[in-house]
Amino acid sequence: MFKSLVHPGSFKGGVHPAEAKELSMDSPFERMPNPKMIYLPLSQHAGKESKLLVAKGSLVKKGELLAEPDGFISAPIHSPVNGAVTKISKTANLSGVPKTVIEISVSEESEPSYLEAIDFKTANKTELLDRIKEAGIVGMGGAAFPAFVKLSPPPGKKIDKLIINAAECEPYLTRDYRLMLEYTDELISGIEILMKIIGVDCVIGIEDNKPKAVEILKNKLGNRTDITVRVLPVKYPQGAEKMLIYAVTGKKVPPGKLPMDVGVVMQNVGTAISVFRAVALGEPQIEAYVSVTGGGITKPRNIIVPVGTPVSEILDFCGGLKPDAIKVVAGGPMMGNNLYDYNAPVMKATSGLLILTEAESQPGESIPCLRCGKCIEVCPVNLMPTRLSQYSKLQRFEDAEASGILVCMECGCCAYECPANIPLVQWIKLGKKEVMKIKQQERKSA
Amino acid sequence: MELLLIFLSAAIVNNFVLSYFLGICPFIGVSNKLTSAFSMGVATTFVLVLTAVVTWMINNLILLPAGLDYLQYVSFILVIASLVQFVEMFIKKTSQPLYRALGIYLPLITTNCAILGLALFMALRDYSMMESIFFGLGAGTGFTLALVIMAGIREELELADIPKPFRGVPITLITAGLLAMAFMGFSGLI
Amino acid sequence: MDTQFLIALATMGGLGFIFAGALAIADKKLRVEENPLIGDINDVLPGANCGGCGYAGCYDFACHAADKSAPSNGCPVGGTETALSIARLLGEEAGEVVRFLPRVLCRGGNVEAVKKYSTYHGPVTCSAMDLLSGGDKLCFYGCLSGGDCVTACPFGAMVMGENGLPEVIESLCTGCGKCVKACPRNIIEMHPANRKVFVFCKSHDDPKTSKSVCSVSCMGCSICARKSDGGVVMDNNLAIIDYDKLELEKIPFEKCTTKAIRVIEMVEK
Amino acid sequence: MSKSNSPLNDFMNGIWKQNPIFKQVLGTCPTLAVTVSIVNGVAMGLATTFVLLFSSLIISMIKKLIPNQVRIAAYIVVIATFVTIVDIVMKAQFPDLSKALGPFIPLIVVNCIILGRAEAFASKNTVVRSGFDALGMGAGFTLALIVIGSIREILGSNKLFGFVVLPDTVEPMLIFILPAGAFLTLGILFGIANNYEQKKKDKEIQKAITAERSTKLVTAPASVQTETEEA
Amino acid sequence: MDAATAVELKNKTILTSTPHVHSKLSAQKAMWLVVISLLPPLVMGVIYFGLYQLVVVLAALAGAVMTESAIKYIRKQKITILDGSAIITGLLLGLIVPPGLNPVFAFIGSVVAIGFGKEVFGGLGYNIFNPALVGRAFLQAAYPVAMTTWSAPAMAVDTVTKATPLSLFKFEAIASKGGVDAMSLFLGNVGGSIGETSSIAILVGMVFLIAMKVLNWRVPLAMIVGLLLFSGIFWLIDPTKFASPIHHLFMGGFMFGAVYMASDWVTSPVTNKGIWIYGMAISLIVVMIRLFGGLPEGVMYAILIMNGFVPLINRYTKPVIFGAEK
Amino acid sequence: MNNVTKMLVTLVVIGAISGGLLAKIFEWADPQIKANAQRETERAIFVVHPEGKKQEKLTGIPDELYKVMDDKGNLIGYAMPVKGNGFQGVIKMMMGVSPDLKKITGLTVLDQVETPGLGSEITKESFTDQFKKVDPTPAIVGKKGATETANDILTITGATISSKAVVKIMNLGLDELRKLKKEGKI
Repeated sequence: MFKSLVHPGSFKGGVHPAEAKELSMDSPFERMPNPKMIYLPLSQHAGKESKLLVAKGSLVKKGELLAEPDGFISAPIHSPVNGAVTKISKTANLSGVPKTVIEISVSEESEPSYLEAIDFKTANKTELLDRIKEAGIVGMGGAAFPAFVKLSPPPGKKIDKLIINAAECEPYLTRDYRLMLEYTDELISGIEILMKIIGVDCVIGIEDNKPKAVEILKNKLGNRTDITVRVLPVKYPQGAEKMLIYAVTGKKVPPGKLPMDVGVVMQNVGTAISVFRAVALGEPQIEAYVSVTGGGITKPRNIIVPVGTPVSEILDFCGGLKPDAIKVVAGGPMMGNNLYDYNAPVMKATSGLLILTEAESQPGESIPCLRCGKCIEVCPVNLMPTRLSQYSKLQRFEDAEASGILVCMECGCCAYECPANIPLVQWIKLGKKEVMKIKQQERKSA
Repeated sequence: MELLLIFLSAAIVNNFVLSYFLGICPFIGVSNKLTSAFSMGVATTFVLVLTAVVTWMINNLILLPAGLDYLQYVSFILVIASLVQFVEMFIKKTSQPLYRALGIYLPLITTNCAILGLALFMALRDYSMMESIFFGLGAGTGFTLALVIMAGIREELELADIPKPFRGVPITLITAGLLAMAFMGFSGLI
Repeated sequence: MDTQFLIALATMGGLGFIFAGALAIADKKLRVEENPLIGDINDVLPGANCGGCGYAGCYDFACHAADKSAPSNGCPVGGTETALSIARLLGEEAGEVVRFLPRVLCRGGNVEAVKKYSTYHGPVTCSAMDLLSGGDKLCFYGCLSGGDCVTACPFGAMVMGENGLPEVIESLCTGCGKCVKACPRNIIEMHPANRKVFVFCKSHDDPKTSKSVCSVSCMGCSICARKSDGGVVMDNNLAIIDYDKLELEKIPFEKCTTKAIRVIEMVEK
Repeated sequence: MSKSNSPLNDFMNGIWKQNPIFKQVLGTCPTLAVTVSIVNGVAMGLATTFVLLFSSLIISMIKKLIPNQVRIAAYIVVIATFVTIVDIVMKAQFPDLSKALGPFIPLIVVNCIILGRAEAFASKNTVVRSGFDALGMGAGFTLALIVIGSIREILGSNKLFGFVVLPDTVEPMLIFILPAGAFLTLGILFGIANNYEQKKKDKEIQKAITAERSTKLVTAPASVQTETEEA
Repeated sequence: MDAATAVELKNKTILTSTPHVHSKLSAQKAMWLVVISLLPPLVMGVIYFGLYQLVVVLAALAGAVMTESAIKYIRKQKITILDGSAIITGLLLGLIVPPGLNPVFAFIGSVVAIGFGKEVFGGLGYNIFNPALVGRAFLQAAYPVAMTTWSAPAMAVDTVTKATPLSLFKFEAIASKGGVDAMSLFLGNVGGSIGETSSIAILVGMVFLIAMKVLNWRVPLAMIVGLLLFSGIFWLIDPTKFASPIHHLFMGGFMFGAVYMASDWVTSPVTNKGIWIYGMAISLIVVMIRLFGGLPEGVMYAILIMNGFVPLINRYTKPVIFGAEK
Repeated sequence: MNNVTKMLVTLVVIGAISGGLLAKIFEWADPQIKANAQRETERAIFVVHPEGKKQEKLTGIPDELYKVMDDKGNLIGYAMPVKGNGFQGVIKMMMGVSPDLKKITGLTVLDQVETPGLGSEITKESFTDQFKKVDPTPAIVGKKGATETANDILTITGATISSKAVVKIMNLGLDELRKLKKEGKI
């Protein structure tokens, strides 16, 4: 009934954190000199860890395949540098879970061993798809879902729209913005490849705080009708999959369903560019485009580094931390992972490194819920975060599941807004984990 | 109109639980879960109405004509005890799901003073058959209302950091006290 | 005899007759059979509804025990006495109830375990800390010191020691196993009370890493495995005791530099 | 076990260990309703004790004769009979008290204490033990009523046993003789009782903890122990 | 990383869950904003009823703060006076008692408000009923005479009687025409509790709180709409017998209740739909009690009763999960 | 003896014993209970007619009404039990009036469940004695704050409703008496 009152193309709820994009939005991408050591985790994507193909002592070339996918949802890993494998161990990746890591000592640049370039205008659908798979391209939106999986929907699903996520709704981050400004042609070609694969039209969803990017895209696209730009109001999490689909198509992805269930495939700006490079240049996904920003870093900037570069090197490259930095985050401020080990490597889907000061992050003691209802008001998927977190705290996981805890996408709006400073997202994540565990057990016993 | 007033009076203004202290045991015992509170309320309301009818008949057709009003307690409670047992057996036989939902509370109803209280109030106030039924219905509704509010609050309180000695019965009593205080606002309404 | 007296007599007698009759008929017509054993068994159970037996509360266990789908010694809380009572009710002899106790198989307390650069801010429960790669400690396998097991214990038999490691108060422990389920790191295990030798570490880290994160970890040197003829086996950098083949004398306790493999002993003061 | 079977023990049980109000949460309705003053509390307590005693005696006497299906009905008729006797006698001999206790005398019938004890104790034990148990329960109930009654009377009307005990300048808090005050008073008393029990339990646990800590060591077996270990 | 940075970071950086940024409105700040917003009604109360009212308010404040500290001390918890919540409770209670009340009573009321209304449930965030109203209802039941003795505003030009407009209207059947004009009701130049008479001061507080995003504007709006609706119906039926909706709006503690009491975060529903139901229901009960009940004013009881219903309202106004609607 | 018969016999026997026992006890207590009630009524009658020495229940009218005489047997007034709804429940009172119904001789509250300490103040003499002074024709009026005419009764602070209920009940009782007088029944 009230639909008409809502800003067209927007969802209910959401928050408006300080955008803080000005810190790095005007610095063009710089290529950082190669580090001495590269730490390459075998699990840089959603799904199974890849299968190792090299051993300690192997000499590897830039672009060489080091690990192959293990199962359908998995991706290959290529060497981002020339060098020698010095060690294969289990250490923490960015999310702090012990995973297999290949350590490579970097040697001189020489001729990379890339894949063969393909002319995407003449290549057929399967060739293109295979290339995306071979190049190990993962979604750059955050979840790092292997790109080709999304691009090959099961037979029954009819896809009618490709959406390019250029919203970049996370505050601070400017990677996608810079990519759109500096790699506009690559982006458009990448989109064309994606469109060719799934055979549909494309909409680029972009927040209206990036007028320059909108302008340049509109200029380049001219009067094209197959690729259009949709400008959306600034509101976090406008770039969340479900929210963006709703904004562009008006369709709501039901709980437990995927975008393809409503006929949509969504890819990130960065993904589209990687796709282009993999196809047109034969370059596997071995480089990360990262915004290094926040009030706690001396020189905020956007950089290009080989995947596997340790965070500490990047921090040094950016002038080191300011004395009032208290937090290093991989990803955006709303959903990124807090780092504690600065030797952790940058991964394929790492979009930013954020160094926050106390004034920015405002950590505070949490007090009991005051039932102000703000979390419910801002929840974009209409959950009751306070309830969910309480259930999870009291280990009432059945109640939590019944209240829809699995629908939560951990966007963090609730915890951002919570005046009582309750770590709602942490509790909900815990609840989700336990609910999944219980469900798995049920499935096993059934 | 008169009947409606009797109903409202018993349900809200002179709520059995909150102002007459009738039915406190189940009020404390069964108000920890909303679903069971509601079931208990419905079962009690049912028995209340049934009791209203049967005790009215016994009182007005047997005891009063024979001048045996001192036998009220004995005969009323006999009626109630047997009725409750009968209803329990009946539900158990006819519908297992209903029994599981309501039946387990039925034995508690015998000693629910709300029932005997109702029968005695009716006799005291000379209610007609119709009035008695509405009175029973009102009392039952009031009981259910109090029980359901309490259950809602208690489910909420499960999440609260209540000082340990006050968990369970004490906090229920205190909450009931505060509710009773709030319901004082209705006094004089009818 | 006056009439008043007789009327009263007759009224009450009559009412008694009517209701007894009604109930008698109802009893005949509406009877539903239920195994009387269920009630009897339920009576002898402790009634803590702790779920240690694996059923949803004491009554549920009674239902299952009555039709013998649960063993008579299935109640870990009640112990031998309850088991015997149930067995007697069921007309069978109870098997020997072996007492199980939880053992905390990590000794990386606040002193031994190495801390991270960052201090953890957030709810102090193991499960919540586990999500953030484990609170303050660097080890991925060890005790988080959040006390989830302490909260989970319904009998107050778990206490958090000064060093940030939980301790089991054996005299209060009923062996219900709730602490085992509560531990997100799976370092608490149930063992027969008379079992005394354990490897107090769960870390699969390679020797270098495990040495760098904790001073009492099992580094996977495998000396004990080599000397104990199958009593200890190695699994991915961690020594695992095979209790069927264990011979206490063969374990080279003195060779274990981190003292990860140890014996629990009761010493009178 | 033999000690707990003694009649004295049965009696003492009711006073605190199984106090009908604070431990078993039985008979809350009359507790809340009549405790506006001590006198009422005492009267109610005595009346209840009387009914409890006689119905327990009778029920434990006839328990074997009653078929299970009419057990409750038969018990409750016995109870109701004694309640009626109390009521009639009170009306005849103590009309004022009868007026004050009003409709709550008949409700003794459904006081869960009585049927509860009949079910839980009298129907399983000998006449003598049932008698002592009933007396104990009655005494526990009466004591509880006196405590609650005195608090409510002092706070609510500045009086004790009907005599003014506090100076006039202290205005009585009327709420304590209203229903809401009854709930609050009982709630607080209940909390205090729980607190007492809790403390006792905590002490026991603490005892077990200290006892155990002094004896437990994690070490290599004594035979191969090479160095002293921390406790 | 160079060693200097590492050493610097050690023991200084923190590890938390997402999100890593946070809105500026903390609970503590919100509480103090409420305290500030209570100043206009307090000032008006002192202007109308005299400086003595400060003593009453301070007694209530002292009761609240001392009780909270004592209980926190006994429970061995952190003493949380600085979060402002006990101060709000004390201040609120002080403002809703009759002017000239014995400060001892105000103190007792605050003790009960914090003790029974809040701490017994576990303290801030866990209470079911609005603590200040619990204290007020307790006083009303404990000292009914003192709590219904109203002194006239000292500054009033046309001192009517000692009675409040509400009780005039209730017991003397002085409806809108004969009694008090709407303007003095609006300004607060009438009998009533210390802080509740001046609607204009309350409106100032309301605008401030809404602007600071502390107050959910739906609460007062729902209540006002409900009140105008329900009292309007009766007024239309018989304008000589029932007071006009405007009078109802500004009479007694309605505005104060709508802005400061019903809107309390902890004791109001968490969903916006729930808030509409809650607000309208409060108004319905207020109108019923005012028009037909035994008491002249029912705002306090109406809010307390609906506080009791809040858990149920929350449960049945759960929002429909995104994408799950059919 | 099978179970059904056993059930029947048990309940019948218990019921009969109970009935019989109670009948006997009631028989013993009944006169005393009646006497108590009688004494109560009489006490009330003489409270509202302090000079009264004898009383007699009037028959032949639908209402309960007592004639009160002094020791010489002269009619000094009537006493009438009246009742009606108060704030919380029924208020029962005994009201005494002069033979010409122009003057109230006294009032005492027999039974009430008003709010303790507030509405229950209506039982206090400070309240009931006011009625002796007022003019009951045409009707008594309850006033808050201050009395103005001879018909006014000062209501109790905080218990306006209870006070007004008493006034209302009195007026109804007086009307009833006036009606009886008019009809010549008294």
